[in-house]
Order: sequence, then structure tokens, then C-alpha cells
Amino acid sequence: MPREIEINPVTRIEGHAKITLKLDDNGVVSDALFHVTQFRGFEKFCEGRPMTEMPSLMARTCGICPVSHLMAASKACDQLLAVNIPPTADKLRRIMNLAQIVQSHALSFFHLSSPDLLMGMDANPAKRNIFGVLGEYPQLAKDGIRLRAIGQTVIEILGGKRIHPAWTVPGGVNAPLTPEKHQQISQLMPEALEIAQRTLVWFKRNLSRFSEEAAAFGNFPTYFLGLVTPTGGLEHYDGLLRVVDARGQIVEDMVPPERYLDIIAEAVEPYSFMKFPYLKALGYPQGIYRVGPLARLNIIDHVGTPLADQEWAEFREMHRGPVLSSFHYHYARLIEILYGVERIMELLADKDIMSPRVRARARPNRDEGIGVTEAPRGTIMHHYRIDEHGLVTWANLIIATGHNNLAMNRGVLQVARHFVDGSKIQEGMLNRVEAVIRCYDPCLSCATHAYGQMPMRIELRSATGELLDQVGR
Amino acid sequence: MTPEELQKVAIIEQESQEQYDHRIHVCMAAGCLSNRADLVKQQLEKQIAANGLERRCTVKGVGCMGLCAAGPLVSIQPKGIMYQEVKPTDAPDIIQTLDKAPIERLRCDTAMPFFKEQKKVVLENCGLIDPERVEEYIAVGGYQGLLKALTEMQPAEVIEEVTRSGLRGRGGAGFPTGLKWSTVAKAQHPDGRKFVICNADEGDPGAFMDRSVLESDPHRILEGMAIAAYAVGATQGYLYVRAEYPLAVKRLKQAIRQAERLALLGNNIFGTPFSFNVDIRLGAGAFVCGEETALIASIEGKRGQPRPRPPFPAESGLWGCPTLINNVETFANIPPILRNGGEWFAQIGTEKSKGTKVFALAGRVKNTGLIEVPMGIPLRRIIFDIGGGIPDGRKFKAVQTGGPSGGCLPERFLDMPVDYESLMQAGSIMGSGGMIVMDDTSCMVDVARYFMEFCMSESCGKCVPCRVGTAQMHDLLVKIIEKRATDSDVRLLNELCDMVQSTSLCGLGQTAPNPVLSTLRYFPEEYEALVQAGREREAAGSNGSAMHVAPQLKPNSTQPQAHVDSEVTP
Amino acid sequence: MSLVAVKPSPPSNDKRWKIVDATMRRHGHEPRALIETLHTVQETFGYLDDQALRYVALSLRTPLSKVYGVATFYHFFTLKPQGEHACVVCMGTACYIKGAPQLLEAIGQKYGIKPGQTTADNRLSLLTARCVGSCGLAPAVVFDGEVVGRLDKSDTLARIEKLICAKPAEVQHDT
Amino acid sequence: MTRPSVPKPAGVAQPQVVTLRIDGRDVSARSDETILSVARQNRIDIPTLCYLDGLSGWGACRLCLVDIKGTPKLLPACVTLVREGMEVTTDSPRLQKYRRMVLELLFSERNHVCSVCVSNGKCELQAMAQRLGMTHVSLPYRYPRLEFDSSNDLFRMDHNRCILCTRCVRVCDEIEGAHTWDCRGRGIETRIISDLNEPWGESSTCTRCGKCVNVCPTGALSQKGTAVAEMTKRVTFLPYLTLMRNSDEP
Repeated sequence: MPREIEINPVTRIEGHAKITLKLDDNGVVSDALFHVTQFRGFEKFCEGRPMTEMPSLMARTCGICPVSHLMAASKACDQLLAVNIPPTADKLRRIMNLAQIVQSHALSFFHLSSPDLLMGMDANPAKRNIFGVLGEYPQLAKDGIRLRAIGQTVIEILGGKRIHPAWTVPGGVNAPLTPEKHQQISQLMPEALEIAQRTLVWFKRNLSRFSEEAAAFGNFPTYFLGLVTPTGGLEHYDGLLRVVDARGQIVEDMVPPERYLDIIAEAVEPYSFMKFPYLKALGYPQGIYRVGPLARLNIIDHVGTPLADQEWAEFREMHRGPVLSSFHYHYARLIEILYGVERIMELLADKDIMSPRVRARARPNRDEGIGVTEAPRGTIMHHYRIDEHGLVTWANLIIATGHNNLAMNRGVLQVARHFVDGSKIQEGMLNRVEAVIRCYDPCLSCATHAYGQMPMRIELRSATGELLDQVGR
Repeated sequence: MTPEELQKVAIIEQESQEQYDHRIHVCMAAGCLSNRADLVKQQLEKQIAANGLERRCTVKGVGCMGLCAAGPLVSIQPKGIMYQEVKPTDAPDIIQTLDKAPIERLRCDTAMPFFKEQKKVVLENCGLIDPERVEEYIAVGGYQGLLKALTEMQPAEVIEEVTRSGLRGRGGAGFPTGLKWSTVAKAQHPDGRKFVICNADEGDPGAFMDRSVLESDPHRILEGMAIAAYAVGATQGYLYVRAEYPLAVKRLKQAIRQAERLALLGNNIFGTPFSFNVDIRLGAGAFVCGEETALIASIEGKRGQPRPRPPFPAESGLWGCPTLINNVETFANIPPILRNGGEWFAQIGTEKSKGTKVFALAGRVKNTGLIEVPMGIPLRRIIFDIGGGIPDGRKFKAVQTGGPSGGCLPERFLDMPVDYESLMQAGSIMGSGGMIVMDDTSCMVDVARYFMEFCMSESCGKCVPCRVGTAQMHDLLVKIIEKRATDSDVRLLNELCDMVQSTSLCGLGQTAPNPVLSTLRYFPEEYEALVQAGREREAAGSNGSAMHVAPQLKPNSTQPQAHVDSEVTP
Repeated sequence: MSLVAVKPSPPSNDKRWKIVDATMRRHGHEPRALIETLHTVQETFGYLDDQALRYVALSLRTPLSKVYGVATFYHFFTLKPQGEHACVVCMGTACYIKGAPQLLEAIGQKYGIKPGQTTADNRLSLLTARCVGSCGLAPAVVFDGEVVGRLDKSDTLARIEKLICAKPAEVQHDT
Repeated sequence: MTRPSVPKPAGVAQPQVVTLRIDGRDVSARSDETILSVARQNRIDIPTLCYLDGLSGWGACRLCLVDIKGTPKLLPACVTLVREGMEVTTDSPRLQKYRRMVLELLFSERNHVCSVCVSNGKCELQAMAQRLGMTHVSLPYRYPRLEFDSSNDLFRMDHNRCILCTRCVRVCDEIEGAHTWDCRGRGIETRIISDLNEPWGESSTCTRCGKCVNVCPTGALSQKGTAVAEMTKRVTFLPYLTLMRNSDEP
């Protein structure tokens, strides 16, 4: 008798989602669907608005990584103005973007994922949260909170506020870096570096504990996509698109981001509000690929900062090629934190960093602009068209979680097959299904998060809708 | 024109009327006209000609006879027989029975309370004279009041007479007319100009008193305005009439031409130094222009937006000059007050509300039409005696007075005397005189919503409380009617009522909450029932699930194929 | 460009502009004559279009935006040409209580238009009035200027049908 | 402080000195001054939005309503002249409640989402909400989707942010003398228009002087090219301009 299990809502991710597991007559999972149940409509409601509003408007897509949207939108707007922004502005934007990577990765790793890693998947949900971690592993929890705070403080110093700063504008940034701010940021970096290194050491020591998860959590061959520097280094703010296959072979390289549509296309499914991008060359739904920290570390030839380069080499040694398990998104995230801190320190040392020339002014000169950057969760693409008065007539957004959509569905199915026993509903098993989603740190376009006890109901129904079993918490 | 000439016109007209044995009056006001009274008149004329009765009979079109519900109305004078629902085909019968017994099947009982309970002051000539002939107005004593004022009284004495009459403004708020006149009389302007404006922009939905007076007895208004102009020292008057009343506009234009021809308007009227001219200004469909300052803006050729008062128009009105604004019915009361004296007028009505009031009786009542009653008459006598009660065996529920600024009064107020103070105390107002009767089929919340929709679309949009407040109140009422409201919505509605009432710029906003407040006060159970129904529906719908995040909007067009949703499954 | 010195010439050779000119002249081309002039334009041409508004503004030395503001403030004025026939449903209180909304709904359903709209074939415009002052005859509808009272749904629809079928041949020639 | 031009009552020849009480303080003033002007001279600040020093009084926002002893209605301080012996209360729980509700109505009327507004942090409406303690909007948002007019080379008009204070209309008419702006429609459908409801950029009367942009209290009128929170308005020019114009009069 085919049945369905529904997990609704999925907790400790950014946004609203639910998971439906379809069971076949033998109680074996036959299909898994990851639904994004929220309608946001950003692409629609920016129509008719002025292009200068786009960075801030688009930043509202998310309360966790507003900076990433800010960057992508600002870059798309730079294109609409047809300007090259002053080099100092470019560097300052990079600092903010990296600070965002650091704080967001810290949130994902320490606040949202570490409870599972530390307390175990089957632990009491009441304790399986950041507060539980704080009780039992105070140093780690404090490190996490501190690291996130440092990232946010850098954003605040530069942009004037922690969340949704309006400092990045079309043509550059709206205020140069002052000596006071430079000093404030510089002073924070050594501590951040220390925490990043300490955490990496701890994680690597405990890696063996999670071998089961590592093997089962979205461990399948896919393509990987992301930005790289012209020399193949790690890049988050600007760069060229590269696609690598599961064996590490480069299939697309040095593609200017404006040509993103040559590489990917988007499909729509009736069960989710989220779009399904896929690799054009492979078609739908075969063109599955992943983005984000794991993908970024899988596509590059080198990182570009000394400490992170070492860690990356070690990371890539695990499987002698691309790391396929989605579980290792966590690992990749820690390496990127290290990179971020190192790179911020390099940028702060630049001799031009305090130049007052931080903005290029122009009227809209092109009617189409595309901005692509790397958000903590992966590549985001903003694509706008404007009319002769600078009002947006059309917009297309592909956000990181969107790229991962197909991969997440695949990951859920894989986990469900491995852990779910159709005859019985177990809290812990369901939590693993959620956890695989959480590996991708999905940003489902909303700033809603839940800590600790979350009302949750899973129903097991027959095809005729008869309620067979239910679990509540 | 000299006083003697006026007398002469009157006598000649009276004599020419009396030469006929039968004078057939056909109501040519809008109500009867829409039932083809014009064809009836045509047929009657044909029949007279066919029967060779031209020398004994005359047919004339007259103004409103009041019982609009039974039109077309025809009356035979001097016998005083009245026929109702007359068709053109009835003409031969009517002509042939002139010297015989009246036709019973057409007969309208003039002894019925509808006619007997009324007292006509404003409408005294309505239905009796041909509004298109100034001579007929003069024949029944028209322009005698003006003559008396100009030749026998000082302006101050005229104001004193009006003050003595106790007349209060018939436009809505009931401001003492004498006081208003004396304020304008006292006010000075450097260039010495003053204006008199007649507000004939009758805009209340459900009111047509002014229209009937304008269409049936236009000269009365001109005379009233001229007397007022003399009293306050104005030389120019404006009649601000709704463009939606083309017949009234036509008759007023005609009346002004006639009066000018007879020198009853113009320079040196009756040989005195007093000069007065009247121009017509057309309103263009804005209820708010009933408000004095908005009306002035409109005459000045601007958007009809009110401005804060003080200063009041009496001090600074049209083009900054002192301006007297009264409505049609107020001016219509002036000639008889001058003719008969203020004392006479003050004997009618109650202590604080003198005279009569014209009401447009409509809605769920048998005898709809125009009535005039002395102030102080109980509502019950208006609705059940004059109005003949509720048709179709239904039950009385409420009566709405004062239009969108007024309120709905329930059954227990039926014995309340109709005067300014009592109505105000009960939460309604006299207003311009619309009176809508409702039976038990009417939903009072919907009535409140109806009026709020009216206020919302008529708000000029200048001040925030009225512009946005009425829209918000309207939305809340719709929410209540659609059973989506909660107790907090009703609380919010109450708060908005208070706020809009207290903070709006002009009368429109200040009184817009009245229909809501009065229905909330007298029919709370109807609101409660709708809110309760909403609560029950809510409870039945959500089934206590605290965690549903399913979207209102389903992704794309098709339903999720592989998901069982607790909300979808029954 | 001097607004005062140059007397603007009418937007077209249409003789009817003389009627408009006459109204403005009677008021000495004073800005205060704006509403009276708009009344004349609407009476003469049936509606107020941009060129008429522009001409009136120039002639009365009144700012364009002010003219537009006045023309849209008053609901009696219309900026769009109306259909060949107009059906005005009175929404006064008495008519409302006695079923005017149902009439409106019936008309709307049959002809697919909302109040303020004109049918695609331009035959019929549906309008509402806040009160035509025929409360004694509620519910009342004005068909091409003729007030008819005490209507029900079928009466109303029948009258409209009669109205718009009056001169069908002529309409087809036009198109 | 310049005096707004209120219609003067007839027959008042020379202004006289009157004394009155505002919030319990005895103050003296000229009889042709408004309550607002006298209060501000005495450092009693009454909130205003549609009022602007140098422009005529409009009395529409209702924020400056004050309680006058013996007068049943609340009156707008910006256009009400002082009178001998007047007792004015400019602040009370009731007035505060009404003022907050006025703001709530404005915020509910159109889309005033501050976060993506050019005037964020520099907006009079926003500042007023903060000052008067409007913590939330209890009314449903109406949020009509209104036009954004970006056709002008230098400036733009976002009707979603407009509160219909008509400062732009008045400054354009009274100071610049162009009268490019006015209102169309009425009630909740009222909109600011340029010329015959044409795109601003096509206006034949606009002089591109930018006064309207600078007097606009919100982000409705702004300079082109400014991004979120970058639009700073300058209104100090107004009193001087008004003064210069008035000094020409005999």
C-alpha cells in the first residue's frame, strides 16, 4: 500500500519547507520531495522599481545573507551604468562579502549544524540545539558565537548596520574606509583566525565519528559549479564560471558570468515554489549539479591564501579528487572561514584601501545587467533589464539554494532510503532527513529560524488518505 | 416694476385663472414626468380641443404634488379632486366627467393622512402653480415679501424678523439663520463686496426636497435670496445647482430671465437703491461641495476641497469677501416669514425647532414621496400615518435620517418628536431631510457599509483621516459582512470612528462615522452575529493546527501530485 | 511663449468650438470660468479630451495640471467618450434599499461591464449615480436621459435591449 | 519665521498684540500669527507634516490639531490664528492617540517600506513615527501598486511614497510659479500629477528647479541616481526665498 510521510516544517534551516516521503507497498521509500512552500515573488515585484533600489530591495530576499544579494545586485547595476567601479570600492566590497561568508558559515556550522554533530542525531530534541551545545561544549559554542559576531561587526563597521546595510550602491560604495574603521576591523582579525584554526583542528579530529553520515548524506556523483579567479583560485566576489564533473574534469571553464544562460537553464515543478536549474548540456533532470562551499573547493586549482591552501590540500586528499558527500559541506565551510579571515587581512593591508575614490557615477547606459557572486551557500545570479528611464522591466534571480535544488531532492531520497523504515516513524530518522537538507544550509528566501523545540507533525497516510500513524513533538 | 405694477400682474393673473370652470393640474415634476405625465397632459389638451372646451377648461403643468409613488398625478381645481396613476388613455374619461361625479377608479383620497397630516409652508405653491410662469407665482403672493422688505423695512429689521422667526438652517446642522445673516451683515471687506449663495447641490443619496422646490417653485428661491441680499448688503448671488438636475437648472434659468424682465432682479428693484443679480453655477457631481468652503472653491473654479474654518465664509468667503450661504429650503422659508411675520412662523414647531420641515420619504414605506410636516411631529406619525406604514406585511426595523451624515434609529425612537435636538441626541441628525425607512429585510451592517462607501468615494482626499479613514472603515465593514472579522476588528472600527469624527477637516469626514456609530449602538447584535459566524467558520476551518505553513497560493497551477496535506484532506 | 498675449486658436476647425469660446468670452476668459467652460465642452463634445483641456487651459490662462485636477475631481465630467447609449443606475439610499445593486449586477452579467465601463462594441455605457432624486420611484434607472422608476431585473434588461437595438443598421455602417 | 498666507478675516486693519495661554504658559503674539508660529517661537513644538515654513497653510495632515478651550472641535495650529485670551493645549493623551492614528493611516495607505526607500533615515514621515511613538500599524495595509515616474532627466516621482501633503504643489505654484503639479481625482484615488497627467519628463511647464524634490517630506520625490538612504532634502532655501519675494511688496 503506497503511503506518504510528511515532515512539515523542516526545522533549523532558513525558511519554510517540508518534505514528503512516499512509501511503496513494502514500506520502502520510493520517492522523496522537498517542497519550498513559500511564495516570495521578488522577481515580480521589483518590476517597475528604479534600478538604484535593486541592491537594497534584493537584499531583502534574505536576512541571513543580505550582503550576498547586495553584492550581486550592485554588480548587475554597475553593468547597467556601464562603469568600472574604482579599485578601492572593489576591495571594500570584497571585505564585506568575505565578512558575510565568515558570519554565515559560522551560523550554519555552529548554531544550526553543530548540535547534530555534537549531541548525535538521536539526541533529545530539547537539548539538540545551540543552547545544549553551550551547556556541554562551552568553548566551541562561545567560539561560534564570537566568530559570527566578528563577521557581523565587520559588516556593521563598513555598512553602518549589521543586517541590510545600504552601503554598497550601484557604482561602488557610498563611503570610504576611515582610519578608525580600518583599525577596528584589523583588531578583530587575529582572534577570528585563531577560532577558525581551532575549530578546524577539532572537526578533523572528530571526522571519523560521522563516517556513516558522510557516506550516506547526499553522497552521489554530480557536477559542481562556481566562480574561480582567472588563475583557477578561490573566488567569492567576482570571477569566471567553471563547471567540474564528479571526477574532477573541467567541462566548462572561464565562462564570463554574463553568459550564465549558456551553461544552465531552469525548470519548474508543480510541488515547489523553488525553480530547478540544471546544466543545459545534460538536460533535465539529469543536469544535476551542486554549488556552495563544497563545490567551490571541488572546482578550484588552489585557494590563494597560505593557511587555507594547506587545509584545502588536506581536504582534497580525502578522496583524491572531488569530495562528493554533501556532509562535507561542513568541512568546506570551515576552510572557507579560514580563507575569508586571511583574505580580509590581505585586503586591509592594501595601500589604496583608504582611498576616498569609491564611487563611479553615471546614468543607466545599458538596458541589461548581470551580476554573479558567490554567496555562502553558493553562486547567486541577478539579471535585470531596465527601460529608458532606469526602471526594472524584468528580473531573473537564481539563488544558491536553487542551484542545489535537484541535488537536495536527490540527497533526501538517498537518506530516506538508508534510514527510514516505513513501518515505523522514528524521530531520529526524520531528523536525519532534515539534516541532509541542512548540509546544504539552504537559504529558502526567508529569515525565519527556529531553535529547540519545534512543533512538528508527521503523518503517515495511505493512498486513500487514511491516517495510519502519526508522530508529534 | 413698481409695487402697483406687481399688484396689477397679480390681479390680471388671478382673473385669467378664474375665467375657467375647471383648471386641470398635471404634475410635471421629475417623478411624474418619468411616468410620462407629459403624454397625459398632451392627451388632456387634445381632448379639451376635441370637445370644444377651450374656454371653460385649461390644462397646466405644475410642480410636485408630493405623492410621487402614485404618479402621474392630476388634480382638478377648484373642485380639489385628485387622480393618481393616470394614463394618457384616461384623458377622455377625465374630460367627460368634469361636470359629473369624479372617476372612482383613479381617485386619490385627499382626506387620507398623507395629505391631512401635512403642513405646507415651503411647498405651499408646489402642485398649484405653473413653475414656468412668473405671473402665477405673483398671483399667489409672490415677491410680496421682497416688496415689503425693500419698501417698509431696514436691513437690520429684516434680520430681526428672521431672528424672531427662529428659523434654523435646513442644510443639516441647524445653525440659526438670523445669527448667520447678522454676522455677514456686520462683516466688512475693503472693496465692499458681499455675496449670497444658495446651496442647491443637494447630494444626499435619498433626498430630493430641494429638487422638487427648485422644479416646482423656482421664484420662491430667487425672492428668498434677494431678501437675504438686501438684509446683509450683497449685490450678487449665486445659485449652485447640481448639473444632475437638468430640469431644475432649466426652470431656474427661465425664472431668472423672467424676474430680470420684470425688474424683480437687477438694478433698483421696486425703485429702491437695492440692486441684485443672480447667476447660476453648475455643480459637477461632488457631494463634498455641499460643505460651505468646498462650495466656494467650486464657484471659484477650483477643486471642491474644503479649507479649515475659521475664518468662516461669513467673514471670508467667496474671493475673500463676506459670504452668506443658505440652502434651498432655508431660502424658501424666507418669503412667507416676511409676508406673515416672524411671530407667525415661530408658532409652528417646537420651542427650539421652529417651522416645518420637508422630508423625502422613501424606502420600505407605502407612500413614498415629498412631505412637509411641522417640527416636533413624532416619527411614528410620519412613517405610519403619512407614510402608510410598511408594505408587504413586513416589520419596521429602522429609519435613517440625515443621509451619510445621519444615523439609523430603531423602533423605540418612533415616538420621539422630530426636531434638531432630539435627533442629535439619538445619534442621528436632521440633515437636509432624507428619510429612508427600512424593514426587517435590511442588514444594518450593510446599510452602514453603503453609507461608508458613499463617504469614501465622495471624500475630497485632502485630509488624512477622511481620505484614508473612510477607506479603512469601509474595508473593515466589508470584512465584517464577509464574516472574516474578529472582535479586534470591531474594536478598531470603533476607534477609527472616534478618530475620523474628531480630526477630519470638514463636516463630511466629521459625520461620516455616524451611520456606523448609530448601527453599532442600536443594532450591536447584527455585528455580533456576523463576527460570531466568522469565529465559527475560523474554528471549523483551521481545526486547531498550529503549525500549518502551507501556502495560500499553490505553486504553479496544478496541485501537488505527491503530497497529502492536512488542510486539503477532509 | 507668452500665455497672455497670444490668443490660442481652437484645436480643430470644428464649428462647435465657437460654443466653447462663447462661454469663455461670457466670463471674460477668467480662470474662475473653468468649471462652466468644462460643462460647455462636455455638453458640446460629450467628453473632455486632452486637446480640449489644453485649449481651455491656455484660453483661461490656467495651469494644465489645475485643469486636469478639476476635470477629474468632479465625477460629472468624463475624460473618455461614452458609448452610444448610457444606462445610469441610481445608487441613492432608497434605490439601494429597494434593490439597485441587483439591477447593476444583472446588467453587468449580461453585458460584461462594470460601472464606468463601456461595452466593447461601444453600444452601451453603464454608469451609476449617487442619487438622481427620484427616490419615490426607487429603484430608478436613467436610460439615455429618461428616468424610469420601479424597475426589476427583467424590465431593466428589456429596456436596455430596446435601447441598444434602436438603430443597429447605422452602427454597422460606421464600422 | 514667515507667516503662512491664511485667508484674512475681513475688516482686520492692523494686527494687534494679544495674549494667550499655550500649554499653561502665558505668551503674547500678534493677532495675525498662527498658533503654530507662536508656539514654535516659544519653543513649544507641535508636530506637522503638510505644513512647511514659507508655504501657505494647508491644514490637511491633522497632526498639528490642538485643543482650544471652549471650542468643541480640534483645530489645526498651522492655519488657526491666535485670539485674545485663547487657551491652547498642544499635547494630551487624546491628541497623541489621534496623531499616532494619522500616521498609521498614512503608513497603511501606500507602500512606505522604509528599508528600500531613498529617504530612509532622512524622512520626515519616518522621523515623525519615531517621535510620536508609532510602534506598529494596526490597520491592514492597502498597498496599491502605483506608478513610478522616472521620465524626468534629473528627478523621479514614486507615488507609492507620496502622502499627498501637497508641499510640491504649493512650492511649484507659490514660489517657482510654474504650477506643474496638482492633484487629480479625489478621496483615496487622489494622485499628484504633472500637467495633464503626463510623464514628468514630458512636462512643458516644469523648470527642473528641483524645489518640489527638496520640500517633499518623504522619498516620493527624489534626485535621480540616489540609492537607498542617500536622498537628503534641503528646505532651508524656502524661508529666504519667501522673504525675498515678500520684501518686494509695498
